[in-house]
Formats: sequence, structure tokens, C-alpha cells
Amino acid sequence: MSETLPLAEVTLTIPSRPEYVGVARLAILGVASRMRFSYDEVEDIRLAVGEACTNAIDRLNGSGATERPISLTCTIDANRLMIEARSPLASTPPRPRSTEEADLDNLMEGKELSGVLIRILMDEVESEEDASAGIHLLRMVKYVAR
Amino acid sequence: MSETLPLAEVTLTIPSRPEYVGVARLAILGVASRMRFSYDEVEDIRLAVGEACTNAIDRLNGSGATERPISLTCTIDANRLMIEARSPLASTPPRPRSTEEADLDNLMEGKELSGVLIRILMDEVESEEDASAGIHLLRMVKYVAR
Amino acid sequence: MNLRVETQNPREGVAVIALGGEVDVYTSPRVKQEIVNLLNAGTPKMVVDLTGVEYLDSTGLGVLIGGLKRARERDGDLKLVCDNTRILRIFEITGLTKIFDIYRSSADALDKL
Amino acid sequence: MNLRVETQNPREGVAVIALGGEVDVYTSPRVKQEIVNLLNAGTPKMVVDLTGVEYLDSTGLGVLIGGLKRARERDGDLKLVCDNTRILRIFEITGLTKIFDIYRSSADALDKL
Ligand SMILES: Nc1ncnc2c1ncn2[C@@H]1O[C@H](COP(=O)(O)OP(=O)(O)O)[C@@H](O)[C@H]1O
Ligand SMILES: Nc1ncnc2c1ncn2[C@@H]1O[C@H](COP(=O)(O)OP(=O)(O)O)[C@@H](O)[C@H]1O
Repeated sequence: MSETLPLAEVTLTIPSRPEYVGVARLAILGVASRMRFSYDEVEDIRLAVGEACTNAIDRLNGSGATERPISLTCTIDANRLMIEARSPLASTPPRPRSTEEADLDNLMEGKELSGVLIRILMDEVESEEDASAGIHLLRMVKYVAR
Repeated sequence: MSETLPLAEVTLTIPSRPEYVGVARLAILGVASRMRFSYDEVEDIRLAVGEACTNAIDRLNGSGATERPISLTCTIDANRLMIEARSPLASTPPRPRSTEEADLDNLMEGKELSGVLIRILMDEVESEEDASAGIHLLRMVKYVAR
Repeated sequence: MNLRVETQNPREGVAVIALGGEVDVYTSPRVKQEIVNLLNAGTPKMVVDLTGVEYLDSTGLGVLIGGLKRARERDGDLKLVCDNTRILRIFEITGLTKIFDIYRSSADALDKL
Repeated sequence: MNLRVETQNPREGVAVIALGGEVDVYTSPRVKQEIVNLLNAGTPKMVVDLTGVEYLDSTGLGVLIGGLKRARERDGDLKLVCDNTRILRIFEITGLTKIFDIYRSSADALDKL
């Protein structure tokens, strides 16, 4: 794709249920593979988006908010892909984060790993809560190598 | 997936540009392959959705409306998948449809074929225009074999 | 772009275009260009080998139909190679098996050109 | 469900679970159940063969970590087989190569159990 294309936006909304995370991964695969990312970078993005959805679903699990969807907004630029994942804010407070080295107990359910993976796989990661709207926003950016 | 799951909705919005039709096809592949469709039925749905987007893009081509997106709303049921494709209404009037048997000239650009394919591949197809909103709606349904 | 195009000239005035990947609204202009180039270069007889094609939409069909028409106008022909049942089905349900000669192998198609 | 699970018992008290497809938030509960069943059936030594796995997420990693922990509590062990660089990379970037013994083939892993 040439650099002269205007900014494009792709949005996807899925139910916050485990069986739909695969739909998000496939859609993002389509988006990222049309950009100038390497195969490995495309896979990184796919995993990060999967983790963002998985993380949101884990937090919602049992909170009764699972009827509200997860939305992904992809902003496509010649030089970067920004993905904003919006999910219903879990009513339960977030688990305290472990400060020491990850040990087996903390890692048991893979929950801590999710955040670790997203931060390693993407170039920029930002997390915001909009308590009044009841929305959690995770903003992830990956740059195309120059 | 079990029959007791509530109705689920997946929505996707893409720019009305040829390079994004593949994103729609991948997302719909994810949706349909999680339902109880056969491999061939999944491929039928994927092609029909691709054609719906292609058709809309063809009509918009040169009409200046290409900055407005195409949206797909998938409503997932135990027994059927409904896909509503909404696209900007082309400002040019639709080409007159050929009444006689398809001949080489009419088929040249594959445009007539698009509608033919959608109607054969899907179980129910409905087309609506909302002139005031400037939206064309194509509603397609595929039933899961009993 | 998820399309592969490979063209060979097995003999004078005859070309085999082997396509792979997706032939759709995004990629088919490249296929059209390839066919037009061959026609303009005086190669009106061609085989389009769809063996490696995983996805073909109406735009791709349109390009093939246009190619066939233009080839015949120049006393040439355009024959297809396809053994993928999924892709063959698209030709069948659109009635295009009546318009195209479709072979299982590119050797078969070349024999008949 | 895009997950394949195939379990064999090459010798008494030892199992090889071969996984294929996607091990993610949707499918990994099935992997967890398989591991738990083996442990409850008195099979604390196991090899999880990830050779056929195309996608592994944090939920899948969590199930493997939980399996390793529970196996060791019963004087067993859980060893991994993986030769896919993409999947290996996930173990590397999360530091889990320090916790798991990962082999190239299931024969190698069984040798060390
Ligand atoms: N759906 C959600 N509701 C509330 N908080 C969420 C949700 N999804 C993600 N989070 C946020 O994730 C942040 C931490 O995520 P992460 O980096 O994955 O940490 P952890 O390692 O604890 O999982 C918290 O600040 C929390 O607010
Ligand atoms: N973006 C669009 N703008 C206007 N009309 C559209 C659009 N997309 C599809 N259509 C509609 O498609 C209908 C015919 O589609 P189709 O069955 O494909 O016929 P054709 O064979 O002429 O392409 C027309 O009624 C037209 O209103």
C-alpha cells in the first residue's frame, strides 16, 4: 500500500465471550497483513489483540457485565497501526499487581502474563478508565519498521 | 456451540476501498466457522460477504462517496446467521439490470455476477435503500442445516 | 498483496499465466493488466492456470470473461486450468462453465489451444 | 472448536498429550481438564506436545504452568515439546523458558521424564 493513502479506520465489535476472541484475531490479521509489517510483527499484533480481549473477558468473568461488547478500533497509517480496545469496566476492583518476579502461583491462570505480553509485543501501550462511561480503554501502537 | 447461548452480534466497519474487503472476509470466516456450518457453507458465506462489499465499492467507484465506510452487522443464532451490509448509497443511479440471458458484454466486469452469486450462495437476500440516510442495506441470511 | 502471477511462454504466441492466492476486487486489476499486456504483445492464445488460487470473486470472473472476449476478437483464445472443487463450483453456479473451456492440467489446456 | 487433543500412554504413569490448532481463552479449559483428568487418574508424569499448535495465548500458558505445578506436587513433572519458533518466542519473552523444560521431540522429552 502506498504512503499517500488517507488514514483508514476499521472497527470491530464482538461479544465479550471467549468464543469470539478468534474473530478479533482474524480481523486484525487482515488489517495488519495489508500493512508493511513483517510476518513476525503481524503475529505479534495478532497475539496482543487476542490478549487484550482475553484480559477484558477474564476481568468481566462473573461480574455480570458480559452482555456488553468489546470494541476494537484500528487506525491505519502508512507508518503505524493504532488499536484501541474498549471493554466494559469490571465492577470488581482490578487484582493487585505483583511487584516481585513472577512466581508460579501468580502466573497460574496466565492473567499477569497477558499484560506482560501486550507490553512486550507492542511499541506503545496505554490504559485508561472512564468510570462514568464504565469503559476500560487499552490503546496499543505498533510502528512499521523504517 | 450450544443452542442455549444468547443471540450474539458482531459488527465490522471497513473503509469502502478494495484493499479492505479481505478484512471483512476474514472476520466473517471467524464468525461462520464458529457456527455449525459445513466447510462449503462457510466458504459460501465468505464469498457472499466479499461480493456484498465488492458490489458496494464498485457502485461507489468514482462517486466521491468512498470516504464513507461499509458496515457489516452479523446476528448469530443457533440456527442461522444474518448479515446486514450497509453501504453509502451511490449518487449515480444503479445501472439498468439486464433482462435477457447474461452475455459476454454484460458479464465483462463481473458486476452482474455479484448479485447472482449472493442470491445463489445465501438462503435469503433482501435489498433496501434508505435515501434520506443515504444508506443501502443488503440483508443476507444463511440457515444452519437441521 | 496476496496474489501471485507467473507468466511463461511455452511457444511463440502462446502464454501460460499461473495465478496463486486471492483474485478479488483488490488484486484482479493486476491480472487484467497481465492479460492486456500479453494481448498487446501479440500473444492472443493463453492458458490461465487457477490451480494455486484459493479465492476468486466476481471481479476475477469479470477479468477472465473480458480476457476471453478480447482474445477471441484477436483470433486467440483463453482456456482455464482448475482442479479445486470450490473454485469450479463458482464457475458452475454462475453458468460460466458454458463459456469457458476448463481443464485439469495446463498440459491438457495447451494441447487444445 | 479449533483445538485437537490426543493423549497416549507410552508407559505406566506417563502420558503424552499432543495438542493441535489454537490453545486460547476459548479452548484452553479443555486442555486444563485433560491434564486434571490425567493427574486424578494417577498419571503425574506428562509430556505436552505443542508441535501442532499454531496459536498459544496467556490462558494456554497459564494452564501449562498450573499443570506443571500440580504435577510436581504429586512428584510428577510436565515437559514440553515445541519446535515452532513463533511459539518458542512466546515462552522466551515471558521468561517461561526458565520454568519449563522444552524439547524438540516427544521422544527426547520422554527420555528425560
Ligand atoms: N475490562 C476491564 N475492566 C477493568 N479494568 C481492566 C479491564 N481490562 C483491563 N483492565 C485494566 O488492566 C490494567 C492492568 O492490566 P494488565 O497490564 O493486564 O495487568 P495484570 O498484569 O494485572 O493483568 C488495570 O489497570 C485494569 O484497569
Ligand atoms: N452502494 C450502493 N448504492 C446504491 N445501490 C446499491 C449499492 N450497493 C448495492 N446496491 C443495489 O444493488 C441492487 C442490485 O444489486 P445486484 O443484485 O448486484 O444487481 P446488479 O446485478 O445490477 O449488480 C440495486 O437495487 C442497487 O440498489
